[in-house]
Amino acid sequence: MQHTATEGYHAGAVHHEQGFLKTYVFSQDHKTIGLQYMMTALLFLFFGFTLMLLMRWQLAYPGKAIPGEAFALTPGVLGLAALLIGVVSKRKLAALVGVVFLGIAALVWYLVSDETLFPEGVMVPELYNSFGAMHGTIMVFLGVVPLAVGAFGNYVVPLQVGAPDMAFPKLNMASYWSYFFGGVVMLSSFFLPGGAANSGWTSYPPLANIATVGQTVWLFGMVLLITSSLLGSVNFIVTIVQLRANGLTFMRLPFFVWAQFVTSFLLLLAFPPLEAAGILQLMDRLAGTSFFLPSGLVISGQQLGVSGGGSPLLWQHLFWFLAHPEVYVLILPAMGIVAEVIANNTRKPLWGYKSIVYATIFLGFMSFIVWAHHMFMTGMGTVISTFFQTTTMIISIPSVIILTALVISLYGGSIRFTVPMLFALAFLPMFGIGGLTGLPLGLAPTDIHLHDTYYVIGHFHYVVAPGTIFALFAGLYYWYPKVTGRMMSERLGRIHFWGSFVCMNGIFFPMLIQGLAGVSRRLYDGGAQYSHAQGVLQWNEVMSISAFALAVFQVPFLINFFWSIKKGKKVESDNPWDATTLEWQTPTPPPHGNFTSLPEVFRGPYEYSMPGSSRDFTPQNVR
Amino acid sequence: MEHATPDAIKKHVRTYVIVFVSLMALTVVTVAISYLHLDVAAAVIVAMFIATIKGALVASYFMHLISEKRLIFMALVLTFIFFVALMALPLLGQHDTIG
Amino acid sequence: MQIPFTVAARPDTGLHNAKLGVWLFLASEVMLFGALFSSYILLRVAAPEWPHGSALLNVPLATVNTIILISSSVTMVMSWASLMLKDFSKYRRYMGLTILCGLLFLVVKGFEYGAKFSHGILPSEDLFYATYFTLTGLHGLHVVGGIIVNFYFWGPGSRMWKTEPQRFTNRVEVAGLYWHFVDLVWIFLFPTLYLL
Amino acid sequence: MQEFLGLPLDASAHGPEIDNMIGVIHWLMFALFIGWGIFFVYTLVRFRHSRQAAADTVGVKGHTSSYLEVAVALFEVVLIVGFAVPLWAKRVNAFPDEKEALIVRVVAEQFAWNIHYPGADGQFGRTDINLVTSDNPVGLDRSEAYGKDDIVTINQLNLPVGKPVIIQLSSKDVIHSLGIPLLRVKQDAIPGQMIPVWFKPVETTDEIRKKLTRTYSLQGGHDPRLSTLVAMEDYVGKDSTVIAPKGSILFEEVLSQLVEAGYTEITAGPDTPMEIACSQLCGLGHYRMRGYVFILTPEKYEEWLKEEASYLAP
Ligand code: HEA
Ligand code: HEA
Ligand code: CUA
Ligand SMILES: [Cu+2]
Repeated sequence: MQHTATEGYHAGAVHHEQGFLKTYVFSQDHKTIGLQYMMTALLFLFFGFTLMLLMRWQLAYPGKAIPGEAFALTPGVLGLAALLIGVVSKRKLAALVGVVFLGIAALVWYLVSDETLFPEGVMVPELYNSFGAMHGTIMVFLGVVPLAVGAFGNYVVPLQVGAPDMAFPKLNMASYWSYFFGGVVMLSSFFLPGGAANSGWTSYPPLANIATVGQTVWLFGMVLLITSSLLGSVNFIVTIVQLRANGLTFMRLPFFVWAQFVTSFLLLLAFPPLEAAGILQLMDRLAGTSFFLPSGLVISGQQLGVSGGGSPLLWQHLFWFLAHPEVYVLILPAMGIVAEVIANNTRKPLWGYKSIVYATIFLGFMSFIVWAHHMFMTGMGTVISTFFQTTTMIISIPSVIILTALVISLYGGSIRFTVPMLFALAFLPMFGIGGLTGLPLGLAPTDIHLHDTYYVIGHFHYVVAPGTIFALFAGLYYWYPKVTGRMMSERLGRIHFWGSFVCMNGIFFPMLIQGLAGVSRRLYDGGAQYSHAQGVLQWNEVMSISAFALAVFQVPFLINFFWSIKKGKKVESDNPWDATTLEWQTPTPPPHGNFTSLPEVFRGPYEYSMPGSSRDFTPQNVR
Repeated sequence: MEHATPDAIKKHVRTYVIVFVSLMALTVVTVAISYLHLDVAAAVIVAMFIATIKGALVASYFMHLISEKRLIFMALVLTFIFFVALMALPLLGQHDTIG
Repeated sequence: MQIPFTVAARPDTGLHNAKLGVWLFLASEVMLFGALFSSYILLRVAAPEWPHGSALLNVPLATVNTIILISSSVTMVMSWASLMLKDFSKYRRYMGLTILCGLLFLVVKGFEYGAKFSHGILPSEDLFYATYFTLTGLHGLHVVGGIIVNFYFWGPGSRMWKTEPQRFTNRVEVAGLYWHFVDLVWIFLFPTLYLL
Repeated sequence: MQEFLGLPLDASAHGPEIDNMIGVIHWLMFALFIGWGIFFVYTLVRFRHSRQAAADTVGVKGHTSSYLEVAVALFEVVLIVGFAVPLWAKRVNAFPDEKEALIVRVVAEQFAWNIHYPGADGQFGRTDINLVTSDNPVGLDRSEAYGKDDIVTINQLNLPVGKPVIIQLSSKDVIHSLGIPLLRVKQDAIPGQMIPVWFKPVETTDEIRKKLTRTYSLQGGHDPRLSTLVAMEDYVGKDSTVIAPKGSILFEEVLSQLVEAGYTEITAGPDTPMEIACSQLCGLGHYRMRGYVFILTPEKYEEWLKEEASYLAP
C-alpha cells in the first residue's frame, strides 16, 4: 500500500484526567467498554449456569425437595467473601462482583423459598420451563455473544488493527448500555406475575403468544439486545475496514480480526429479521393482531377470540433466519481466539491461513441459507428439504477445513502447554464432537429420530460449552496479562482446566446417549415417565453431579481471576507470550489512544520461528 | 462526493430536479394504473416494476449510489442476496409441504 | 489520539467512517423491512382472500403523502448541495422544508389513522389491517427519528458548520442517506398496501 | 452395525432404513474423529516443547488434507443423494394408497392426544370448533351420518399390525409434535394445518413387550424403573395367593410383598412399550403429554373397534 493511513491522525491530542463516571461508567474507551462487557457477561454466564444447576437438580431427582439453602448459600458465601476482600483491600471490582453474587444468591433464595414456585421444595413445571427459556436466552444473548464479541472484540480488535479506538466511540458506549439495560429488563421479568418467559429460547407461537407477561418483557429485552448488537456490528466493520494501520492489508489481519469481521456481518444482517419478528409478536400480544395465530384456535376449551389467519411457521422462519447465523456468531470468535493461541503456543505460523480465511467467509455466507434445518419436522416437502439438507452439508465443509488447518498447525510446532493453550487444544476435539453430531441432525431422515431429543442438546452444548466457553477461557487467560500487567496462576489454571474438561464431558456425552434412545428435551422430569427412556435414565444423575462438580471447578478460576489482578506474577515485558500481533506492541495496559506511536505493519500476523531471525517471533510492526 | 466543484454540484442539482419530476410522474402513473383494476398478477408486476424504478432513482441519484464506492456496493449486493433468500425460501417452504 | 478518517476519506476505500457506517446501518434496515415485506407476502399468499387496499384505505390521501415524502427527499438533497456550495442560509431553508414535509407527512398519517380508529378499526381487525398498521407505524417511527436528526442538524447541530464545515457536510450527507432510505421504503410500501 | 448406538427397538417397516442411515453417519463420524484424534494426540506428544525445542515452520506439506476434505465432501454427497433424499421422498411423497391404508386423525391439544377414527363407514364426520366441549374434544358432529359411528379416544392409539397407517395430524392450540420413537416417526402438529404422516407397524405390542422383558433384581432397594413395568408371569406368594398376576403393574407395595415372599428377582416388561412423546415444548404439561400406541393383531384390532362402537349411543 502506497498511500499513508496516517493522514487522518492528529498527533497527540491531550489526554485529560476524567472523573469516575467518565472513566468507569460512561467511558468511551474501547478497552473500558470491553471490560464492562466482560464483567457483565461473566456474571450473566454465572447466573445462567445457576439457573441450570437448579434445573439439573430437578432432572436428576424429580420430585425430591431441592436443598435451596445450598443453592443460595454457595453464591452467597462466594459473594460475601468477595465483598469482604474487596472492602478490606480496596478492590472495587471484587466488591462489585461480591455484591452481584449476593444479588444472585438473593434471587435464588427468593425463588426457592417461594411456596408457589417451589411447593414443598420441588419446582413447578412452569418454573422449569421458564428457567430453561432464560438459561438459553441468557447464555446465548447475554453471556457468550457479549463476551466473545462485546468483550474480546472490543478490547482486542482495535489493538490488533493498530487503531486508537473503535471508529465510533459514542456508539460503542451506547451499545454497551443498550446491552446492559436489555439484561436488566430480562432479569426484571423474574419478578413479574407468572415469572419470566417460559416458551423456550425459541419462543414459538402460538405458545409464546398466549404465555404470561414475562414473554412481553422478553421481547422488549430482545429489542434492546438487538439494538446493541447492530450498533456494535456497524462499529466493528467500520473499525476493521477504515482504521487498519498502515501496511495492514486484509491478508495480514490476525485471524481473530477476520472472525470478528465475518461475525459482525452475521449480526448486522441476520438480527433485523428477528427484530421484525419480535415486533410482530409484540403486536400479537399487545395489539391483538394475529400474525402468528391461525384461525380456529381452541385453548383449554375456549375459542381464542382473534381474527386469525396468521402463520405459526412464519415466526420459525424469521427466528431461525437469525438463530442459525447466531450459532456461528457463537463459534467464529471462539475459533479466532483458538487460532491466536495456537499460533502463539506452537511458535509457528498458522497452517493454511488463507484457506482458513476463505473458509470463514464462505461459512458466513452459507450460514444465511441453512436455517430451515431446524424445521425439518414442520412438514417439508422434498424440494425444500433437499435444498436445506444440501446447504447444511455444504456448510460443514468450511468447518472441516478450519478445524483441519488448526489441527495441522500443531504439526512441527514446539508446543508450550500453557493454560490458554490447554483450553484452546481442548476446543478442537470438543468442537469436533459437537460439529460431527450436527451431521445426523442436518439430514432430514435421521433428524426424524433425533429432532428435539437430548441429542440436539448434546450436539450444541459440545460446540458452545466445551467449545466456545473453553475458547473464551483461553482468551481470558491469554489476554489477561495485557489487561492487568500480571499473569494468572498456572497451577490454579490447570486445576480449572482439567476439572472443567472432565465435568463438561460428564455432562454432555450422556446427552448424546439419551438422545439416541429417543428421550425428548425440555422435559420437566427428565423423561422419567417414558418407557423408552428407562434404560438411560440413570445418566441424569451422572450429568447433574458433573454439573455441580463443574460449578465447584469454577472456584479456582474465580480466585485466580481476582487474586491475580493485584497478586499475580508481574509481566516482565509488554509481550509476555512473545507474540507477533499488534496488541502486544503497546504499553501494558494500553493507555487511552492505545499506541504511543502509530504502528506500521510490514508482515503477516504469525511470523513465528522465521528462518534467519534471532528470536523465534517477529512482530508485525518490525520492518 | 469527491469531484465537488461548484459546477459539478450545480449539474447535480439539475439531475435532482429531473429525478424529482420523474418520481412525481411515476407516482401519478402508478396510482392511475391502480384505478384500471388489472388482475392481481398483472397489477403486482406493474406496481412493483414502477416502484423498483422509483426506488432505483432515489438510490442512484439522491443517495449517489450510482457513483458510490465498490465496498458499499458489495455490502449492498450481499444484503440483497440475503433479502431475496428471506423472501423466496419461506414462500417455497409454504408451497412445498407434505400432503 | 484521534480517530482517523472521521472527516477525510481513507484513500484505499475512498470513504469516511460515517458514510460506511450509515450504509451498513441501512443494509440492516433493508433486512428489517425486508423481513416485514417477506412476512406480508407469506401471509397474503396463504390467505384465502385478501382485500384490495384501495377499497379500504384512502388512496388520494396516501398519494398526497407520497408526494410530500418525495419532495422532502429532494429538499434534503438540495440542503446538502447548498452546503457543498457553501450557502448556509439556503441549507437552513431547505433543511427546514425537509422537516416541515416530514411533519406534514405525519399529520396526514395521523388523519388516516384517526379515520380508522374513529370507525373502531384497530390492528386487531384482521390481518390486512394488522400489516397495514404495523408497516406504516414502523415506517412512521422511522420518519419521526429522521425528523429528530434533521432538526438537530437544522438547529443546535449546525453550529459545527462554523468550526468544521467539511465534517458538518458529511453529517448532513449521512442524515440524508437515512432520510432517502425512509422515502425509499415508502415508495414500496405505498403500492403494496394501498394499490394492490 | 448400529447396535452400539442404543437406538430403541424398531417396530415400523421404514425404521431400519433410518437406523441404517444413522449407523452409516455415525461410522463416518467415528472414522473422522478417531483419524483426526490420532493425528492430534500424536502431534501433541511428538511436538511438545521438551521434545521439539524449536518449531519447524514448514509443517505439513502435500495435499493429503485437501484429499481428505474432498473425501468428506464426497461422502456427504453420497449421504444426501444415496440416503437422505430418497428416504425423505419415501416419507413425504410415497404415501400408501388410501384404500389400502388405515386413516386416523390425531388432534393434539395441551396436553393430550385426541385420536379420531372414521368408524365402520370409513368416513370421518364433520368437525367444527363450535362443537368442542370437554366431552367432545375434536368437535365432532354426531348428528351427521358420517359422524355417527366415528370413534374418539384420548391418548390411546390402537393400530393393527402389518397395515399401512396414515395419520392426519393437527393441533387445536399450540404446536406439538407427534414423536413415536419406536416407530421412527416424528411430525410437528401445527394449528391451522393438517399434515399427514405414514408408517407401517410390523410388530405387535405383545411381541415388543416380550423382546423388552428383562430380569430385575429386587435386592438392595427397588429399581425405580420397575414402576413402569408389568410382571411377565404370575408371581405367587407363600400362601399361594397371587401377589402379582401376569401383566400387572409393579407398584411399590407389590414389590415389597414380593420381597417378603422371598423373591430376589423378577422378570418384567414395559407396560406400554410404545409411547407417543410430545416433542415440542407446548407448555407446563409438555413433559407429561404422553400417549400410548398399541399395535394389535388384526383380529384383536377389529374386536376393539367393535367394542368401542358398542359404547356409542345408537
Ligand atoms: C456454536 C454453535 C453451533 C455450531 C457451530 C453448530 C454447527 C452445526 N450444526 Fe448446530 N445447533 C446449535 C448450535 C451450533 N451448531 C444450536 C444452539 C442448536 C439447537 C437450537 C435449538 O433447537 O434450541 C443446533 C441445532 C442444529 C440442528 C437442528 C436439530 C434439530 O432441532 O433437530 C441441526 C440440523 O441440521 C444442526 C446442524 C449443525 C451442523 C451441520 C453444523 C456444522 O456447522 C458443523 C460442522 C463441523 C464439523 C463437521 C466438525 C469437523 C471437525 C472435525 C472432523 C475435527 C475433529 C477434530 C479432532 C478430533 C481434533 N444444528
Ligand atoms: C451459549 C449457550 C449455552 C451455554 C454456554 C450453555 C451451558 C450449559 N448448559 Fe445449556 N442450553 C442452551 C445454551 C447454552 N447452555 C440453550 C440455547 C438451551 C435450550 C433452551 C431451550 O430449551 O429453550 C440449553 C438447554 C440446556 C439443557 C436442557 C434443558 C431441557 O431441555 O430441559 C441443559 C440440561 O442439562 C443445559 C445444561 C447446560 C450446562 C450444564 C451448561 C454448562 O456448560 C454451563 C457452564 C457455565 C460456566 C462454565 C460458566 C462459567 C462462568 C463463571 C464461573 C463466571 C465467573 C464469573 C466471574 C469471573 C465474575 N442446557
Ligand atoms: Cu405437546 Cu409438548
Ligand atoms: Cu442451525
